[in-house]
Amino acid sequence: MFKKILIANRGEIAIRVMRTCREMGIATAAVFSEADRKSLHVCFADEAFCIGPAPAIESYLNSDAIITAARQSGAQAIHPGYGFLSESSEFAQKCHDAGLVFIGPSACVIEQMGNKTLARKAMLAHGVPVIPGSVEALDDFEQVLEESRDIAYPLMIKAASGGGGKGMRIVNCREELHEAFLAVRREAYGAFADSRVFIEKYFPHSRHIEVQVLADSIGNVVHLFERECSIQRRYQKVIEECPSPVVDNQLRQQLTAAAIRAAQAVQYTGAGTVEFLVDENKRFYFLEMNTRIQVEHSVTEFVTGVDLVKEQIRVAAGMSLGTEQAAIVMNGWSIECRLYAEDPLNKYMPDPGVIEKLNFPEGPGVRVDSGVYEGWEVSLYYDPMIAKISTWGRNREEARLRMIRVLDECVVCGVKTNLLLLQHTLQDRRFVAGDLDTHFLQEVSRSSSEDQFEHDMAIIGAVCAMIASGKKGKNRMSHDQGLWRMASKYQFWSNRF
Amino acid sequence: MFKKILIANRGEIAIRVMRTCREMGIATAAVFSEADRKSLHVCFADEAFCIGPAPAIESYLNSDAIITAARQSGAQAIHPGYGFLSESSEFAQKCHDAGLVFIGPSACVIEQMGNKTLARKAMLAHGVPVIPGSVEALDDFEQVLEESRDIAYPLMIKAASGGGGKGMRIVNCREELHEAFLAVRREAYGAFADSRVFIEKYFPHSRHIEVQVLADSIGNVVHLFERECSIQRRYQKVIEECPSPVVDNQLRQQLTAAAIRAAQAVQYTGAGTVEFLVDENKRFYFLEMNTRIQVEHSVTEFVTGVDLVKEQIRVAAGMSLGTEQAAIVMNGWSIECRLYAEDPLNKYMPDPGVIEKLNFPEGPGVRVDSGVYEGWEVSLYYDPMIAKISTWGRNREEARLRMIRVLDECVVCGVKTNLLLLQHTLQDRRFVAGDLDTHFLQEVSRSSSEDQFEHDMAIIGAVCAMIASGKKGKNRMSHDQGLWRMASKYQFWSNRF
Amino acid sequence: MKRQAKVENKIYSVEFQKRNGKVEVIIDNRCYLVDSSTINNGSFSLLIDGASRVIFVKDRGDHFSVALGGKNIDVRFYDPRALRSVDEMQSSLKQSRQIILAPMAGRIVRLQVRLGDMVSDGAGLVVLEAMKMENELKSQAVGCIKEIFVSENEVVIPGQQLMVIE
Amino acid sequence: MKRQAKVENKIYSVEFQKRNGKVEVIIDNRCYLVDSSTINNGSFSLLIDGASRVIFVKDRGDHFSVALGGKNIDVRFYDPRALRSVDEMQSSLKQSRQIILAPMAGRIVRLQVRLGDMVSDGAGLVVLEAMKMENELKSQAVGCIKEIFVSENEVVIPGQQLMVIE
Repeated sequence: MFKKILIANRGEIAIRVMRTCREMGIATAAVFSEADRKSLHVCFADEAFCIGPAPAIESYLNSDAIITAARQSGAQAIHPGYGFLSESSEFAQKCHDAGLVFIGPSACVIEQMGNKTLARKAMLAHGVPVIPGSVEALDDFEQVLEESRDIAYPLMIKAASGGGGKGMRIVNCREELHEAFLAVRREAYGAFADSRVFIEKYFPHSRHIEVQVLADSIGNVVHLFERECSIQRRYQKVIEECPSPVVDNQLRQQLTAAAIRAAQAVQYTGAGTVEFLVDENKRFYFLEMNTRIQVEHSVTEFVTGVDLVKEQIRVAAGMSLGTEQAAIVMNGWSIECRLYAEDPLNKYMPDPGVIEKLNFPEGPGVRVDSGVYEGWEVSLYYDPMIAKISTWGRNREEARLRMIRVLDECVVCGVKTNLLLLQHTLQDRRFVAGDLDTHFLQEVSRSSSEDQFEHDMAIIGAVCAMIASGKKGKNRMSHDQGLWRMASKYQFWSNRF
Repeated sequence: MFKKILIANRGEIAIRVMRTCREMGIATAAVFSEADRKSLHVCFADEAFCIGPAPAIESYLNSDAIITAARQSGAQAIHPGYGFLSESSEFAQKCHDAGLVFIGPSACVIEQMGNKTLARKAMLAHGVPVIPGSVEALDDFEQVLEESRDIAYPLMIKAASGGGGKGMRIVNCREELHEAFLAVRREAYGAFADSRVFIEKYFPHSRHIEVQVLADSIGNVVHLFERECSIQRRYQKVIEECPSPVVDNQLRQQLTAAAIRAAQAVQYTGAGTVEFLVDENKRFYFLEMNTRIQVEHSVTEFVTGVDLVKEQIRVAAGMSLGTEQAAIVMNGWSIECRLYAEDPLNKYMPDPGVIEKLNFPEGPGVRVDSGVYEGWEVSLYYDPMIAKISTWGRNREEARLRMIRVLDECVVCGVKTNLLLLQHTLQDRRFVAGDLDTHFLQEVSRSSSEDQFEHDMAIIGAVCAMIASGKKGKNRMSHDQGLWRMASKYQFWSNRF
Repeated sequence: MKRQAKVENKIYSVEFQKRNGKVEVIIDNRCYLVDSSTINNGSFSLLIDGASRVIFVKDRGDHFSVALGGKNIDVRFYDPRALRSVDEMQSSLKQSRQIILAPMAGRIVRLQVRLGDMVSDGAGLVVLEAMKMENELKSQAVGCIKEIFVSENEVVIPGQQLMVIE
Repeated sequence: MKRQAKVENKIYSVEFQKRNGKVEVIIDNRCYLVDSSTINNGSFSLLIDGASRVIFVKDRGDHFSVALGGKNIDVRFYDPRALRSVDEMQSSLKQSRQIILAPMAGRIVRLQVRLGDMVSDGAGLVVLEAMKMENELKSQAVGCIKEIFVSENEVVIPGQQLMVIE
């Protein structure tokens, strides 16, 4: 087994990986950009190395700097986490050439699955259904126009090298095609340094359901059931579940069998996720395979008890899977909510800033994965996720009610968050019924108990007035000076506050 | 179902109960002593009522004040937690008389199980083996002396109304008997207002293993397997596990069957724990039945997925059990460590004080139950427990390695804690082998990596020196003034720190 | 002595006095008995006629930011003598002039309006790229573009004025 | 410029200087490159030749309390000119006079010694009841009971002097 692993990532996933390393007795080396010196993953690691300035392209995407840090630390392997270089076949190859184990599938498998054209071809060859769309990556608008003729609108333009929801646009009619193409190209180039695109049929009322697989180098492939990931905003998942409320035993059998065929098609190794689109008639289509650990892997861990990162590391070290298919059993239900520093009332725009107050939930059936702490500043350079909050219950309703409870326990002050939106969603009639699709959040109805709130608002005003009164002699509000003086008889407050 | 429940307790268990209430849509009312105004359970509840001064006898043991608070709040039921009035049949009866549901067994069942004499008789009548010892509670030394004649030393003197490890003494020979008797009487009276004692055979190398049961009012009784609670200090449990490493299927079958007989013997309702002493030859003896939720219930919840507090509330509301025996399955392994504000190097003496820094572990397979926060003061009036830290793994070793990892993540500053002792214990050769008995902590060997520590110590000194240097102009150490002045050129540190 | 507190968009009349170690608060003629206690670092535990609430209060100079159960609420005080009535104050809250600020650091990808354009409520004004996403800033009211302070491709910092609508 | 730092029971010679935004620390002739950064509320992230440590430092006036990985460590500084050698300082640390302090609030249940008694290392001195438990305070050295400040049943506060042994 490895003695030391370098984690080429930041935030909660870097810490998640380090936790398992520690449980396996493996030392950990972190890398950090200059903007991340105070970040939790640096504190959490056994060692940490600076790899460059704040912009990801100069640090977390700088493969040479990362490999240099790995050499310096004496690490034998590199875990890429998700995002950044996790699906870069070039990076996997560079690691290999430098004598370092890349914890993930081989460069050639990443290449094949990362290239949507090759992936689609492999899937079609192995009997896995795919979405109607362009077979090759497209570079200019004429090609896009040509390919779009065979697909009924609405359709979608996606970055050919994309992932994580970046670089995607829905096109409802011919007239919108050109502008959407230009926007996706720009985003695709900025994010992945590859401006090519890909078009496909768009299903307005579809679910996003994915299957977790694990494979080792001696040909064992197992699945760990499905995850429901339909609740998204800006094409990024916000709430995920394991299992899916829509998947019955028959569909589960079909989806997991297709996922195993997909993994076998490319002789996959390590942890991977086969993503499917499921339409209103429960027909499913292969979307893509993510050749890395997913953000939402925690719900699968909660339900199966399998430590997916541990299995990744075992497989990368040449060991066989630590568990066989028959021993992987669905136990209960898990839901995950992603807590973001963003403003749901303003197009989910990220809201960087200092976290002035932070409290995470505790107690039975909850798991928190976070990379932040009170006093830390959410940076504008990286993903504004504050935490993943997961709950477990014996059934979906228990997990859901527990999630409402634990979200109530969350406190984040100093930045705007999607906490209220998550709370509303968990209580939404459609969510309760498991009636989800990828447009859910656009339609979520806001429940609220205004009476209670009204009462609290008044009290809040009063308490602030009392605090203000306690601070005699401070003329913070000059037009109000007379009042401050009069209020000084309430000086006792200054002792209490 | 109840609309509102009053929780007649404080600290982590009050919060634990409130969490389940919230998940069941039940409003919560807290009670607090004057010393607990700032305590977390007060903040956590929907409502809170002061019930008297700091000493427990005037507040948390003041049944009339609690019942008045329940009436004021409009609660329909009272959850007693553990300790305090949880095993007071008088309190259960008072609740009943006041038209409030006491969440626990009936006053008559508590009385029967709380009275060791009646309990022993009932067990013997139902074929549950008991420890040789006095049949009646003893009030004076002559009786103690008389009863001790039939039992070979060592023996133990315990408070007749005792529990939670308070009021117990081991007596190794006749000469120690009198002083031990007096000490137990004093502690028994102080803690339980009942100075009577009870003597029994003492097994120097025994394990403490207990079985969790649940029963409803229509006669359903189920068990939730056993817990290993052998690691104790001062007769109080410190580390617990579910299941026990020493219990094989045959012993488990015997223990759980005996526990169900014990519950049936008294027509038990609600959650209860049947405690057994298991000797070196795997013979077991009934110790007592705790007619309440236990501190260590979380390991059972982790392994079975059953919310024990939810079942307590359901049964108290007249519902049948939410689960049947066949659906209660052992899934993996769980270990719990109790983190105390105490000094293991000084006879585990409690160490009250302000918690200046606090960090609890997160990530996969960990559960934290706590009633404290950073800035809160551990009071001298109550139990100095800071948190219960529980881990889960697919097997004992995974749970153990995870516990080592999560204890490493714990930070508590400002008070002395048993954290290092817990860390050493989890790594002790005997613990790894599951070779436990109730004297374990007296024998635990301290592993340490002194080299690493030495290096860190030096650095710590240097960093403090740098911090001190940054604070120019502060003559905190007058004999050192010359140095402070000279050090002011290192003023840059004051910007960094 | 009464004070006017604006909590979010509503104005309350607030009065309070000490009574037996607690505080009696009168808000719009309703009376509450409040027991307030510091918890830590800006947090307060309140017991309001028995009801328990924890709030986090941050003094931002001209107003307070208060967090309660996932909600963030701004509180401001006004001198009652400076305003003839609450109604008058309520109406004065509506701004006729709208200043568009950059909500975060980023790069201006595209300006969607020009000086003198009339815009409707919800109209797109400028596209800002930040964290690899394009974000469109919209007008909150009907008005005319009076000033534009930035140009395309310019990098802006949070709070920077982008344009003025009247 | 060197300083003497006593960390727990060992004394180190400590020297440091700024170098490229980090600090070069020389401890007992070994050199470390330390990158230190405030985290929050008394916590520091240290990178010591790459190794990552988080410490919590509390200034207690005459010494620092430092927490690192479950350990609590006291750090004191001495003026090197005030002491002729480290050896001398080490020996000066041994106290001949032992003052027994109450480690916590509680009630004196029993005094186990009387004025003038000779006690051995580890001998029981006084039984203190606190949190419903009886706790025996023991002597840390051989000596004679010189003074007793408390009597049985008296309630004591943390840090209160109970007796002196010489």
